[in-house]
Amino acid sequence: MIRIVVDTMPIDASVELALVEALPAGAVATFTGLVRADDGVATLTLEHYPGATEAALRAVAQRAMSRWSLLGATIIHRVGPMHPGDRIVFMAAAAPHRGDALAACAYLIDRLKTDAPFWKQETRGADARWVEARDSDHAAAARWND
Amino acid sequence: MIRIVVDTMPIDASVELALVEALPAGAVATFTGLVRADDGVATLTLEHYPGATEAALRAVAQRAMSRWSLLGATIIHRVGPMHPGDRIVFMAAAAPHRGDALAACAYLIDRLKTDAPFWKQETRGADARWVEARDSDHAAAARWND
Amino acid sequence: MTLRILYFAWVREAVGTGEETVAPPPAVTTVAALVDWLATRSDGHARAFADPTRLRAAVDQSFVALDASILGAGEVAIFPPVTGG
Amino acid sequence: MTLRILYFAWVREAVGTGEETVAPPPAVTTVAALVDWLATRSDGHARAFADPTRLRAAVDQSFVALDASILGAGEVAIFPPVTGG
Repeated sequence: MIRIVVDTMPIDASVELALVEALPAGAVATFTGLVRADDGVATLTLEHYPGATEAALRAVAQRAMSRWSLLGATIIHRVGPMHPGDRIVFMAAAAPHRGDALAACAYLIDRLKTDAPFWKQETRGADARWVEARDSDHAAAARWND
Repeated sequence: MIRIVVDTMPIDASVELALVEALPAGAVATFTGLVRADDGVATLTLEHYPGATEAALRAVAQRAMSRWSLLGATIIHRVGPMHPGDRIVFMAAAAPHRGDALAACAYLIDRLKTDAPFWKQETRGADARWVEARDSDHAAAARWND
Repeated sequence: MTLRILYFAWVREAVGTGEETVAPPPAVTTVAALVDWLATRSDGHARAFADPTRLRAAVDQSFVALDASILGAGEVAIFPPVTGG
Repeated sequence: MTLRILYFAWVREAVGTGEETVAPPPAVTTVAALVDWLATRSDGHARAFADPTRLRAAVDQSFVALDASILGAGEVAIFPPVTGG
């Protein structure tokens, strides 16, 4: 099962977790990225490339499914304006064995950071600033060597 | 924040996830272990060593908190009889950066497998069998080198 | 050749639009050449494309290097390095 | 010396109880010696402790090797390798 959602609606992690837990997997690893509540950002706005985004996320999930023994991979990414504490992204990998679930989950988020066309803009007071890409994200993605 | 629960009640992953997400962390990784629904087990019963279990889980969480920059570590382990699809264990690590959250979450489950006094008994029909410890669990725990 | 061009993030803000349809001359066969040609369309374009090392691109929704061909393409997107998740 | 002994999993089932209080002789100063001594208490004890390589132990709730001392201990637990999670 591959589940990809890109939407302006808040991410319901309970619903998403229940969907992957319903697979007869045994092991489910998840990662949630949240708007940081402690660095003065009032609004975080995610822009994306409709169509290309979903295709990129699906390609990442498919590579994870073929690389590890997974029963399911989920990537939910919110777009539009968000506020501190909101979920930006939720991903989950379900597998018979925990090693596969944990590694695939880390892979999904590392690859998403470099492969999917999203752009973050932070608003602090009157100041709106586009977030710069980080070298550490490319290093994290490169370690998967695919 | 360290949160340790050992209880016969079903694990509410939504509530547990909400508790770690409430920290100003940015990144939350979780792992859920479920009773496999596909290998003929009718009932899985978890026995534990009351008092020593909680202390062992707290020690694992504390080592994770000191090894990575975490804002929180949660380990919830169910005990008593369970059925296919039930959650056996839920763990979560919250951190400012995803690498810390993901690594700490993997550490929590690897160490729990070897360090905490739980024992699994599987019932298939009339046959009740104690699960044997696996060498792969010791290998997984040993890679953390602590 | 008519080409749909998409811009995202600060590239979109600098150009002043998220989308435009253009007809570059036949000599424009790569993304890099397209970017150079687009830069002449307005001050905003020029500002957006001043430093090509800060730009990334997709041709027909596939990520490509700036020296990639645009021959036969219907859609080219130009944007900064991605920052999702 | 009075000692509280706890058994878990198949060790508990073989012994036939999860807990007992015993007073081992002064010569019994390690977990291994305690296990040997307990093995003489019943056929169930003997069966449970037949292969010490399958046993693990905790003294006052700390995991220890079988050659660990029990001097001054109030509680010793004997059980199979753990299989949680």
